[in-house]
Amino acid sequence: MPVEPVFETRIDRLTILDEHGRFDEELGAGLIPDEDVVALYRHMVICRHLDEIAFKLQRSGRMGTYPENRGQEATSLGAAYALQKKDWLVTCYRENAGLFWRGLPMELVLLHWMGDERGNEIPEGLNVTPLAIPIGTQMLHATGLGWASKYRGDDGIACTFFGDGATSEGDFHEAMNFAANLDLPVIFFCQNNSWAISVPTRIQCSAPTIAQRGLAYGMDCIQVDGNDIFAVVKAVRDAAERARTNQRPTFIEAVTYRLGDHTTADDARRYRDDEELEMWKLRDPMIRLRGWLDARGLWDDSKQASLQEEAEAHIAAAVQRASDIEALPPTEFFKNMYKTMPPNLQQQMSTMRTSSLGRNPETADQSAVS
Amino acid sequence: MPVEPVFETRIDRLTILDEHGRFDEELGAGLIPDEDVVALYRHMVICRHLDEIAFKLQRSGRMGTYPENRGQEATSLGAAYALQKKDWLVTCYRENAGLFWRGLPMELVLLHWMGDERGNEIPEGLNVTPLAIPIGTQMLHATGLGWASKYRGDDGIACTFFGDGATSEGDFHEAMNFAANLDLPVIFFCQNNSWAISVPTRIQCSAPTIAQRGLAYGMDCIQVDGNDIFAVVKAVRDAAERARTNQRPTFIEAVTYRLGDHTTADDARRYRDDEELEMWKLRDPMIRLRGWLDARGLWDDSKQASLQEEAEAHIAAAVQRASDIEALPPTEFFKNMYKTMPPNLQQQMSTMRTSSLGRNPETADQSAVS
Amino acid sequence: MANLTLVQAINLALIQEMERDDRVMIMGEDVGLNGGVFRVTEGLHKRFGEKRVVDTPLAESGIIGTSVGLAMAGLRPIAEIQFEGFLGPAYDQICTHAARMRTRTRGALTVPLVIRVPVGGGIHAPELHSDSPEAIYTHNPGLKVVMPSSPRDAKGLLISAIRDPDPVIFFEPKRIYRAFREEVPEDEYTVPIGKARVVREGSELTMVSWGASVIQCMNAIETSGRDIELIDLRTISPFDMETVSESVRRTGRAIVVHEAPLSCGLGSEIASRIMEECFLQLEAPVQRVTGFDTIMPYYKLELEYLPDAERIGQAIDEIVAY
Amino acid sequence: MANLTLVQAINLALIQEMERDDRVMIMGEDVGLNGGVFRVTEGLHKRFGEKRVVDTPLAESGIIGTSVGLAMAGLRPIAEIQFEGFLGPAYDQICTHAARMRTRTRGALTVPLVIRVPVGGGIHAPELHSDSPEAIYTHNPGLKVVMPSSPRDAKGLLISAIRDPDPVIFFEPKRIYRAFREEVPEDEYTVPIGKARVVREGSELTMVSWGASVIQCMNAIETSGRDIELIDLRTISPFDMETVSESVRRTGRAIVVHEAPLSCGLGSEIASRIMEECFLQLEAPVQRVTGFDTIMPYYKLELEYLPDAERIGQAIDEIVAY
Ligand SMILES: Cc1ncc(C[n+]2csc(CCOP(=O)(O)OP(=O)(O)O)c2C)c(N)n1
Ligand SMILES: Cc1ncc(C[n+]2csc(CCOP(=O)(O)OP(=O)(O)O)c2C)c(N)n1
Ligand SMILES: [Mg+2]
Ligand SMILES: [Mg+2]
Repeated sequence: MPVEPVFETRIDRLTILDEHGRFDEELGAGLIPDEDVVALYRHMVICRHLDEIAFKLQRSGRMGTYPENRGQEATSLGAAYALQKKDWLVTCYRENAGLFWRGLPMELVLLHWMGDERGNEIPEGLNVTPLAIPIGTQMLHATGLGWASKYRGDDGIACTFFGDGATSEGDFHEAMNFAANLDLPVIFFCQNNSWAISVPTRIQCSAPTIAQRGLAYGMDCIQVDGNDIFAVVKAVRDAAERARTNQRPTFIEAVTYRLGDHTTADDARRYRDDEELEMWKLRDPMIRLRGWLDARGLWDDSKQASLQEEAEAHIAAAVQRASDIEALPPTEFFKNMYKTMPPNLQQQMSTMRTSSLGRNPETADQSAVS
Repeated sequence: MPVEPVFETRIDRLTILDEHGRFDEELGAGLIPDEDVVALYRHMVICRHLDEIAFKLQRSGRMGTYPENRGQEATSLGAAYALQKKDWLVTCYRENAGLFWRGLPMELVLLHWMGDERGNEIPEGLNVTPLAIPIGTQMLHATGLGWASKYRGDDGIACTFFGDGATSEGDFHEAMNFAANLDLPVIFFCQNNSWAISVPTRIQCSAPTIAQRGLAYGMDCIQVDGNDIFAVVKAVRDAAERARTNQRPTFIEAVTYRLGDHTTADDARRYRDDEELEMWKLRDPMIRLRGWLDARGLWDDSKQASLQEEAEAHIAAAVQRASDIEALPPTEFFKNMYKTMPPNLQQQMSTMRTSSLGRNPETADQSAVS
Repeated sequence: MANLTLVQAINLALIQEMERDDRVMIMGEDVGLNGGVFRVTEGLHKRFGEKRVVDTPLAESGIIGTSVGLAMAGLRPIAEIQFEGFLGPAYDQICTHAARMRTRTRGALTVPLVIRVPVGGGIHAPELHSDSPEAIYTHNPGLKVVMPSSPRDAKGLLISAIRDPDPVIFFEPKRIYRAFREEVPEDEYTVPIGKARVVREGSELTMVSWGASVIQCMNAIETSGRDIELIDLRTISPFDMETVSESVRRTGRAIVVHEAPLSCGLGSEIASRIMEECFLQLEAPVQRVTGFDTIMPYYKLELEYLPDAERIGQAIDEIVAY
Repeated sequence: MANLTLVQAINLALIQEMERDDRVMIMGEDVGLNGGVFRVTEGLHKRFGEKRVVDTPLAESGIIGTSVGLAMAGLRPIAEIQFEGFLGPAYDQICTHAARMRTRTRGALTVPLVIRVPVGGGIHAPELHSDSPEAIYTHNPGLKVVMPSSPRDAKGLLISAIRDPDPVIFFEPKRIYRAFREEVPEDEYTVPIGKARVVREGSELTMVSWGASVIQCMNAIETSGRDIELIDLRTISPFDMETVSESVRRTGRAIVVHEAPLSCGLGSEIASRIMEECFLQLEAPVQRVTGFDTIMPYYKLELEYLPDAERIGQAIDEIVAY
């Protein structure tokens, strides 16, 4: 036969709690215990409130550029919930919900966007990497972290998050390819939120799904409704199982939407239709989850009101901690360049000068050493 | 339906003249006129002989590292045959046969491997790019060249060649992704020859086919028997048609085999089984084509003998031209850095010095200017 | 004449060159409808259409690599890299291909490409949005590197860059994108690549700088009250050593100021060349007031990192006293 | 003691460190069964198995990016990049992540990674197999850069690099991979990173070099018959300015020799620092004998490009006569 099929496949899309509130009992029942659903919902509300406050901080000049996470809370949160503490979360910058669930102190994220490296000083044992600014680069670190777990045989895995735009970068390809060909326990979690700043997803990927990018590597891949935390939890659990037992990676495309501007430096009205936004507001993962809880009598308006208060207090305290932090000494940035500071840096730091007449250690004012 | 297929597809493999000499009349009849098949066969024999001679030149110290093309002649040759003169050939270094078919003077390839940039001085209007040394990088140029044709509306396309190893590089992904999403007339032609130096294809791509890498981009993709020039011609023709009429790219995986070492600097016995090599020797594209010609009475031993003589003369003449070329002046490498030589380079060139006491134009020996 | 910011001057240059030459096209991330994250390409998408102003996938190597192809085919692509910190993924295509194609093919294939890149610190931006990698592309041969410090120069230099037959990296100091306005001729004009500008003449000392630091130098000079010659290099590679040498031979003293780290920065090259060419006239070692040999810190401390009028002033005092 | 080539010395260091510390692993293209294209990892795959000696996909950014992950997790990856010309695709992961992770996270995550890279010209190799990019990784802060010029140093420096808590680029001058042998202690030992070696003492002039050029310097010095001090930097970043300064203060003259292009090469930094630190002792401008500001030509002309004993000799004559 001169033309013969050598490979056949398909991509599935998984939804459990859909945008109309329909819940698939078969897949969904028992997936997440009720009290955990409540906890996840509470967490989402708190994270959503952080966005509001951070936005205001930026507008009032108390914080630099900040990327709202609004509308995408279900993705990283569902993943963090489904994973174990020993698993690495390798994030971009729209995964606050997942990071906080893992235990990252909220003020760290605030400090990061306040232009302070202390925001990246991840507490030991948390197994998260710092927010990644250069798009598409952090997935390779996840591949390496997953590899290290396999090397050590410690049963851990790495789950990395990135946007639709990030899938255009070469590093995305290399990370997926290494993981697939070297059999590494990694979950690649794409948050397809329709936009990369002003560029729509079709410029990043004109294929019918982003999920099918995994086919290039012979990787298991699936599309999920990213605003459905049940679907996210199931997909990540299945992927984690595959990673832990067979050292195989999985690619997950979570279809979600960025309800805010790209960052506080952006104005999405320049390039985005109002209609599209309005449509997606109806698919908000928080609304959907609230509906589910309401229907089961697990939530009500008074609970919501007190949660709102709690959230405000919680965030206010985090903001306070971030704002109250002691000022950095001006020489701070020399200190963590290397484990041991080499002589040229010692010299520059002790004088805060690069000009040689100023940095000559004999003539320099040694009191400047901090 | 909570799990619903959102994409289904398959990859086909195309063979017309198979390794057992079976010819698919339906697809193959009239695909290439008999006299062209003869011409293509003759061309392959001549190219094969070049490898032999180049190998000897290297061993006798008259040429640097050289990568034999042996066993892969049908791929680039079939493609060059199927394309038009205005289409770009953007090659790696195992496409001698296609380049010569296009009209690249043979001595240019020899000069390249003799460490002489004159080997890259592509005659005007030939529409080929120089042999690419950094693996995986040239496909992006093809994407740009195809884009330029579309921009101008000149109906040209670009066809780029690369190995299985090259598909691991990030640039491969970016080239494919740009072409697919911006609708560019480009053919991506992968020569899967089983090895990237000592690394087997499965380390580069553990999926069942390399062809399916195209699925990631929603690109048409096909696997062909790369030692079957009929299949190659058909696949490239179809792809060219798609590119010319719909500005759509195609990904072709041609399954072939590197019968020689990676280059003259390599010793494949260190990592490759004899058995594998012996099996592939039977699938040699030249043997297969000779069989086809013999069966149709288009070829015989005496024709072969005189062709052999012709090939020897042809290559000897090319070697002569490459060896007889005048010596480059020692300052040659300054000359084509920029269209107009900036002062610092003029200074360095005129003195062949970088040390300032030597390059001071006042004191420098101006006679050194060449 | 119009009173324009740096952003507006660049925008105007782009419009005029696109009007003049239909081989000129623009590509990059968010350069289309959005007009670029700094609005440098504002209005171009509307004016010239999506064929000539193209939003690309988010892939810097892809942007430069396809631009190399476009340029080899005879077009005049202008590629925008959104921030200098994202040149990294394109490093290989820039240095391995754009910079080498002419010499590799002895001129048979060339790459008339402009890479526009916002550069430098001082705007309280996130990580990797405040670096100064110009020396990297100076040490790599085969490129031209330009960095204007004023709207007028920006327009003329960009037009030169677009018409240049070789690849040019056009760095735009984002700190002064909108910091001030200047009278800019409305007609097209060029400022030659490779020629410095004497911003201010002086006899006591020569100061060499480029980009946003030129403004810091001016401030320091004014504060010092001294008779200092200030040279704005404008082109980083190949830079105008003649103007620098001529000046230092007169003044006997020199300070180079830049934001990039000290070691192997362009300041080191200039200092070395001054020593080589003005050895006998030098009254003091050339001073370099630059970024430190550390990573540019997150923005809370960026002003500690960047050379400012105070640090430059100290160097002035010291070198004059030497 | 064993009489070893550079290749063998490096191979021995790898074996000993892998025996000593099972967190040490090797990865790269063709490093496994094939033992690397220069056979530096010969025998390691057999000895340590495919878990610890890993052939990777052909993707340099992938090699470095995954190594960053492995290192952050506490392993000690040694990544091989097959030739320095192929560092380009990994530039971003090296400079954006490996070099920044410690300062970014204030030490919470670190990257104890060694990147082994054959470097330099002189072996009649194809394009992009003969470059010298060490200054690029010196200007980029956060890395250490090492380049031995002898088997003994190579072994000790590599062991130091592997044990170093920060990322180290370990350049191996391929021209002297097998050019000569040297007695190398069989036991493990370290040569400290950041310390130069005085190859030969002298009083007339200080010569500073590293890598394969050290051999060219020796030849030139011998031919000149002069009393020249030769310093092999061994570590490029952070380099040992103390040893250089001390020497130049004595000799009053200095020549720096390297293969990389002149402009913004490490020679410019050393010359600037010498001027700064030894200004009053300098009898002549520091001379730089280096590659030209062009692309390294294809091999027919590579010896015209590379600094050799003759060019160095001319500089010696001129500087001494100055
Ligand atoms: C390498 C790199 N290029 C460009 C940028 C500038 N940039 C920041 S965010 C962004 C869009 C990212 O889109 P996507 O990956 O879809 O993530 P999203 O913001 O939608 O969550 C761009 C272009 C960057 N940070 N890094
Ligand atoms: C970017 C880059 N990395 C590494 C190399 C070294 N190298 C040369 S050829 C080769 C293998 C290429 O394999 P493949 O793409 O399959 O092509 P083939 O040689 O099999 O035709 C390698 C690793 C290179 N030339 N460029
Ligand atoms: Mg997005
Ligand atoms: Mg191959």
